[in-house]
Amino acid sequence: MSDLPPPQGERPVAPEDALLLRLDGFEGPLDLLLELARGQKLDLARISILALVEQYLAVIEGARKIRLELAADWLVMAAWLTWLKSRLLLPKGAEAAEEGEAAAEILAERLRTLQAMRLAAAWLAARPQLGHDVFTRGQEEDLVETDRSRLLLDVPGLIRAYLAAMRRAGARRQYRPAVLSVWTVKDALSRLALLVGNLPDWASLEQFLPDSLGTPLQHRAALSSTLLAGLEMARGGAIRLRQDAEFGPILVRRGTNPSPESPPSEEGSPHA
Amino acid sequence: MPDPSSPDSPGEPPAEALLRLAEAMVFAAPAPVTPRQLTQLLPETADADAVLAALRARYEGRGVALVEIAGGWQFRTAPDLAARLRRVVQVPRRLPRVAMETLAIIAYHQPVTRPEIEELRGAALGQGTLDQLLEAGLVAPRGRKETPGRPTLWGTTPAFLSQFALQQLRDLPRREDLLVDPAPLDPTPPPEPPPA
Amino acid sequence: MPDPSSPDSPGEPPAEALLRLAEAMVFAAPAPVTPRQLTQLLPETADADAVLAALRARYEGRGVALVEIAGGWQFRTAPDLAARLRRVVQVPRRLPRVAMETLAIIAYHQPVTRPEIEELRGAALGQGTLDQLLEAGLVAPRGRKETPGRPTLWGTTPAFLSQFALQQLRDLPRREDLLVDPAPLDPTPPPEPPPA
Repeated sequence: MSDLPPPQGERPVAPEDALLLRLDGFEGPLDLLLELARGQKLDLARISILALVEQYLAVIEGARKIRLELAADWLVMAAWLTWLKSRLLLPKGAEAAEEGEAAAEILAERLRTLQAMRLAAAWLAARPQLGHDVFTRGQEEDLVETDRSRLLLDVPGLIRAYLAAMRRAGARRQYRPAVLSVWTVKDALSRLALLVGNLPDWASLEQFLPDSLGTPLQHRAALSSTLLAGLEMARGGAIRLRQDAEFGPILVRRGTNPSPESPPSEEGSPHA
Repeated sequence: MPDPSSPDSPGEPPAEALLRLAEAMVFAAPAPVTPRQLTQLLPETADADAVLAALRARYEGRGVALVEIAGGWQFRTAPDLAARLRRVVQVPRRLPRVAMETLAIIAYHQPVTRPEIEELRGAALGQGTLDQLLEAGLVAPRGRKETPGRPTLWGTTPAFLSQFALQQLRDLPRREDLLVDPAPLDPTPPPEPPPA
Repeated sequence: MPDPSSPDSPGEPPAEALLRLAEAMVFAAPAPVTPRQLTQLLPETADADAVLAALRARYEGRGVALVEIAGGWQFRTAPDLAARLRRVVQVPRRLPRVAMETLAIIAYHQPVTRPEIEELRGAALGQGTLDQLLEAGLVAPRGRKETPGRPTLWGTTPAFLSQFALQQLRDLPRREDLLVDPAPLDPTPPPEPPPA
């Protein structure tokens, strides 16, 4: 093992020492074995595994003298190679010897594979690499044109916009209670006082409702207002009321003692 | 191949090796290559301007042209072919919110005047918004309202229908179906604007 | 200029207009252009392969070459100009030896698991090595192996083919040929180029 080149071979060091001190420089026992095999300067197909094993064991033995703390995988490989050596030294034909031959062939095959991969890596590294040795066009030319002239319109979007606008405008409007156009008691009092003086006889209270009443609700409101006004005036004696039957028509006629405050004037009403 | 370091005789065309080098450099450079940059790459005796001129002449009429951009040189696809190679990608844009709301109000209330739109939206309407809709051909004037000032009435166009894939305006959902009672729907009052 | 739509007579060189068009397309494309893509651009009667062959011949010996990469065609600078161009174009660091070996193992044994790579190398594989290859986009996961632990399977990418100017994985030399040919016996990679 005199001409073993160190794997990274940049410094001229005594090869043996180099190997001993640079175990860490190898990528594991297989790497070292391959390096030793390359040192045999032989075709890997005709490699002497026995010689290789002896070299490996010598290196490890030498290394242990210097550094006791060798990595476990170096020692595992050494133990296995010791076993292999013992088999390879047996006379040919023995069963154990054949076992050794087979193991040696497996080792040789592993070394060939690793060597092939190493050479493949070198083959790749020797190729002109894109971005290292050869270059593509340095400046991109973007021939894709973006046309933003068209509008993205859809009916759901239109409706969402409409609802948003209406809700916002609606929320902003101030609440104003709707003006109720109902016939008030005050209205009824005025009307009743005005008309009852001309009454010759009993008349239905409904005759004193105003003419223009739209909805049934307004009609009933006016009727109740007029009844209330009638009751008020009857209390003062200005009119008389009578109802002959439950749910029958309410009749009204001029009273005998007109109340002094009736009819109430438009402005001078005491209860505004 | 001629040695690229051999000096060119004055007046003679630049050596092929110099052209190759300039060609590769301009091709691979990430930005236009100035004659000054090229000079640093070429042998001292070489004339960068002459090399670039010869290179440009070589690409005359080809699918790729050597063009001068911002004081530097770069290869560009020949303009007549760039047009053929160009792919147009449609990226439609959305209308701004205000324009969409205005369009919706015009669609549902047409013919409608600008003051009426403002009343309905509860906000003033910038002229730009109406211009956007006019430019897109979505709305058009529909005569004038016979009220003081005779304001223009606005309505949607046939382009509006086709853009929204509608056969007719009646295909829009009915207003009554949309707005059961818009104002009380939103019980929370709008937040007070912060004091300016 | 000849009409690009006129059919080429068989055996005749493709018309100049077709060459221009192909030149511009390959030049402008961000990735290698396949003959199929070119066929779609050229007139129906044109033979894309013949056009590309003629174009490659035109660039023979120039600073830029038309090369076939992973089934497509791309312009790349001539390899012999590498040293000079590296002075002006920024170049990433080369992969270290361990990474190159790992890459070779993945290329030849894919899909392959990390324990299998370590078995082949006879040494543990640092995480940094796989990271380097992943970052360079040269390898990618290829599913998982249905064995205990379901380890990830690794394979090379199209970028691997592109980076090493391969048309296909079959262009890698056969394992047997590597071992027979003693020429590239030195596994050490070429020295790092000096930083620019």
